[in-house]
Amino acid sequence: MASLDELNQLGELEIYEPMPNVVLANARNFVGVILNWMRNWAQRCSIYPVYIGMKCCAIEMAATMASRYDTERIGVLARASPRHCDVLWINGPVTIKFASRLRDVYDQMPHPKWVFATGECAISGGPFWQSPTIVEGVDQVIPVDVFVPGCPPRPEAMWAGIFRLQEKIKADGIFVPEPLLPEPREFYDRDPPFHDYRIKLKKESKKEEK
Amino acid sequence: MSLESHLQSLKEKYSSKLILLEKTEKNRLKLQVTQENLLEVMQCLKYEMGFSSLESIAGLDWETYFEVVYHIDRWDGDPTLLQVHVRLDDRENPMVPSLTSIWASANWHERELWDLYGISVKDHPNLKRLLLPDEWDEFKHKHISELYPMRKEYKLPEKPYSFKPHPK
Amino acid sequence: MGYGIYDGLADFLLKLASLILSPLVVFFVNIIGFFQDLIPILHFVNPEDFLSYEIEFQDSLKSTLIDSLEMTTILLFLIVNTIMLIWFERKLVARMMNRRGPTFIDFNYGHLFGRTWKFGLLQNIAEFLKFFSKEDIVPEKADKFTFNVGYFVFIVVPPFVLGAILPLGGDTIIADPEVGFLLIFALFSLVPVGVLITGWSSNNKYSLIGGFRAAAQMISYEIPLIFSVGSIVIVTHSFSLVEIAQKQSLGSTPFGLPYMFLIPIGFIVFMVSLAAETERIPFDIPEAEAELVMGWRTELTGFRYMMAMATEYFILLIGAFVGVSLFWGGSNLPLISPEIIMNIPLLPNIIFVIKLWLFIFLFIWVRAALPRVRIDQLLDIGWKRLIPLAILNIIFVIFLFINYPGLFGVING
Amino acid sequence: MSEQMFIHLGPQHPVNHGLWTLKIKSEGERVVDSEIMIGYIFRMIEKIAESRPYDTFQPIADRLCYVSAMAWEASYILTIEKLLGIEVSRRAQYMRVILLEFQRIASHLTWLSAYAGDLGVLTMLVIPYREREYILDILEHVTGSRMMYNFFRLGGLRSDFPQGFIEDAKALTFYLDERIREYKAMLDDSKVFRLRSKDVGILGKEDALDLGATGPVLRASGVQADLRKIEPYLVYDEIDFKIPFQKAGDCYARFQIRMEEIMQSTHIIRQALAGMPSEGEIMIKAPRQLPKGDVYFRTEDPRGEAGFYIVGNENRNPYRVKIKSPAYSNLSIGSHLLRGAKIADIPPIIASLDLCMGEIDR
Repeated sequence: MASLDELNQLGELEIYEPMPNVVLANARNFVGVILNWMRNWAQRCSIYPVYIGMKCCAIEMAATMASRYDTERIGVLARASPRHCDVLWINGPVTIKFASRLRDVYDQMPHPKWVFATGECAISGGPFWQSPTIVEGVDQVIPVDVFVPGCPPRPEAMWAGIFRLQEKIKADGIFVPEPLLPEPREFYDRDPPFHDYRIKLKKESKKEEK
Repeated sequence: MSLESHLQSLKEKYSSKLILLEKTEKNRLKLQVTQENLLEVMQCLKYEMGFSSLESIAGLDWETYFEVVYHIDRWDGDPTLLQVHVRLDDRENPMVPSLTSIWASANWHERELWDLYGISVKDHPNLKRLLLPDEWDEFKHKHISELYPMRKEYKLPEKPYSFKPHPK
Repeated sequence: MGYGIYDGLADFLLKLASLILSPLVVFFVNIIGFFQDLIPILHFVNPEDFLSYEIEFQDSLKSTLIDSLEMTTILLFLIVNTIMLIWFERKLVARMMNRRGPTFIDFNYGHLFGRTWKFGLLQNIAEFLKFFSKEDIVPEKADKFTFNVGYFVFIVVPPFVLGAILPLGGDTIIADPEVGFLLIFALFSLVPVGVLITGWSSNNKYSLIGGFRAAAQMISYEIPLIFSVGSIVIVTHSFSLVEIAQKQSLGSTPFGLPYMFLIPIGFIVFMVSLAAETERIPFDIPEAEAELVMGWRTELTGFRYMMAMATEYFILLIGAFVGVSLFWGGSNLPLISPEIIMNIPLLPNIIFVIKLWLFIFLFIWVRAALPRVRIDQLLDIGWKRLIPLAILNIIFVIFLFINYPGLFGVING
Repeated sequence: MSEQMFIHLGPQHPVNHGLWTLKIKSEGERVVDSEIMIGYIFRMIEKIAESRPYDTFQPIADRLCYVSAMAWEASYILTIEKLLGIEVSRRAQYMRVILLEFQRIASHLTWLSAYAGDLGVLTMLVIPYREREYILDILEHVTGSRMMYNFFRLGGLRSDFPQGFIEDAKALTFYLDERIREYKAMLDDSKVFRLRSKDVGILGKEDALDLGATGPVLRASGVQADLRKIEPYLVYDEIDFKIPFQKAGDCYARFQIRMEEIMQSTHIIRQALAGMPSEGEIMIKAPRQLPKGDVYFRTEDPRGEAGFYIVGNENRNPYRVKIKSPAYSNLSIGSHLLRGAKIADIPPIIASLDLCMGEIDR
């Protein structure tokens, strides 16, 4: 059985903790909190996802933005170039061939950015977990903020994911002494699975930078 | 040109070269050819008998030998589907003549054949990997079958690879 | 940690200031006018002004204050109108797609004002602020100077400077130079230079092609634009928008009809070339979603993209101003004499604004319905069809003006 | 000779509706040469098919082409039934025809939104999804899920039609006819739409056959090739309908053919609804193993001729499953069509081929 550890010479990959999205992270002074609150409100009300159509969840994303489940009501409008967007909406399986390009798209986006992974293929490789070319879970390539389970998730589930993302943006950078979610963690953002060695990414890891 | 006339013209033209020729269904023909005179039969099929388009090329790995199955069909006149089998015996470097000069649609199918089965194609315009990533050859593979994953020796993992308990 | 040129709080406030800076430039220019009255030395051109020096002092102070109040209202109207235009277009295009546009605003203290802000009016204010707080990415290999400065100087500033010479109804206008809309078209022709600079300096193939296409399109469509407006100048002997608007009232033209009905070809050529000038669909080639991603705006992030988008709608607004005053008769209605409208204090302005938004509605309607034209078909339409049509229109107007002067209010022939 | 420029329309690009790279060598506005690279969502489905029991592969067959999931399910199940020699009751065959035709309309509507959206018509980017939602409601009413149905079983379907389905389906077909007339008025009559799609991406008849075009792309070049007429499977021979075909071979012809096919599909559904016998058993028990032998069965997928070549070897898992995907052969024409086209013509040409990356990359 070709155990994949031997395929490991692709270089070490760590899971990137998301960089602080807000310049005034955890600001405690008066002006900082007001600016944070204003920025979070503005960000929450107009989320621009990148126009990236991978597989079936892309059709469900399009249906979510179409007439019946119109997400433009809360300001979600797909844009073509990653430069103008702040959410990377992953809607399909990520293969080894596409992983480094997906990383480039993620890096091109300006800073306060989030990742919105929909569908089983994005969360854990989905029904094709057996195949050697699939990266099991997108969070081995880029840090993910919200997972939306379902294959493909219904537009209502997409809406729930967007609301979950809005809650996350609302608390971004605001210093909150007690934990945000008193009740047990929801399924939406469970811990990322053990990472996979087969991705060849840029060599300089986080540690040298510090 | 009805099906029977196809049968007759194939019989008296290539009776020596064809190993097997039979009529499987209402408008289906099955043909077996050796590797050497495959090109010649195909040219006759395309130019004389008007089989105008190549459907697909399927590789088959019967553990001891390889087999390549061509599906060719014609649309105008009385449409029939032709299934051509070619058997390749040596497993080290199986070789098939390229049909891109006859049907342009064979280009991608033959590249996929080479990509997933390792069956090299003689004088193909640009024989590169089509579906697998380009750096697939640089990965350190334990067994030749991992280079060409559709071979029978390569087995898919039973248990999901990455779901080991997360080192908290 | 590289975070664009500026950092943190300074970045946020600096951008806010530099946006408000350019309209204030116009405001201060007029203040200097006030000092000019104080110091007579500057009046070395005609010395007899020295005599009326004392009387002029009080009037000029009073008039300047009133003017500056009027100026700020007009500028404020322009800026608020641009933002509302973005909201108006998104709601309208969404309605045409059989879906609601932006409506729900998650507003923290919403319970004070009712949970949802009804018509999504805050949507573009949210977008305005969001684009402000984005990271400011300048591509590595991009040409730093032209990418930062060239873009603002040629694309963002000219339309704001134009704010001063736009008529807002009867005679409420900051400065009414004789050159009138020639100055507007002159500054319009600055925009393709900015588009080329941004497209070329942002070191990205898509924006390079987008920049070339935008420049070719704008240059080739200024000719029919000026020809079509030229036919009106022949008729009204004046460039200033206010005079042309007044000439289309009950007294001069039959039944007070605006020039749209008298010079129909000119109106059509003007509309088509204005659509091309402001890069609206069907002439939206530089920003063609499909093949060129976002055209010359591909590399602009946050604050720059906001300025590009606001300027695009501001240019459309200025085009609408020109179109309404030239072809739809400013604040005059067909069968009502202009004196009645002038007497009621705010009526001319309200009529003008309603006409303005109807004019813009036409553009948005075309945007939702028509597909995009290819670049060579676009230039083909511009050169082979619009320019001959515009010349034909001028000949037709001259013929009309000589044989039937009564049509255009010229009594003595 | 103006200098040549290489442009990468990378995997993430609005023009290619999926993940593949188009490398263009262009001279100014004209495309000199182009190379298409695919494989960005290659999941080796054929290998997965070999390592699973034959009846559990059906949900994966759904996910091959996610826009017309029912069509791929049908071709897999029909191939297996032909290999096992199973007889299907006439009622089940009629029900299958109805569901397949609904799926064809939904697939063509998704194509229309992609094609018109690429040309810049903003409203037509969204309005076809409104009609598709009604069709998805009907299919959800029957099968229980919006896009991935898993509703076919050996010998028929998982369950019978619910009450009120026949009336709803008939009402929907009349509603769809009006809508298609409305789309024709919106797109056909607009001069700019014809300006952008006439004489763009012309494909001659010989080139089409040689390069392996299938489905609407082949019929647009003048070849009357529709499997529902040539090799009638299910009950297509008892239903009369026309195959629309054009001779021009450009994007406009493909648009007209697809619109005509929707009209024909609604006509087929009405006839099938009327002619459906009222009783017949729906499902039979699936046999244990696949017999030795091979079968190649092809069906008329909305994109063209989709086929499964399955080789059985007295084992619960099929020995080899070869998937012949129509969009795969349609995409291979891409570089031929793009030679000599303008850069602004790339979106209409690519969109008129109706690509679905799931089945291309397999």
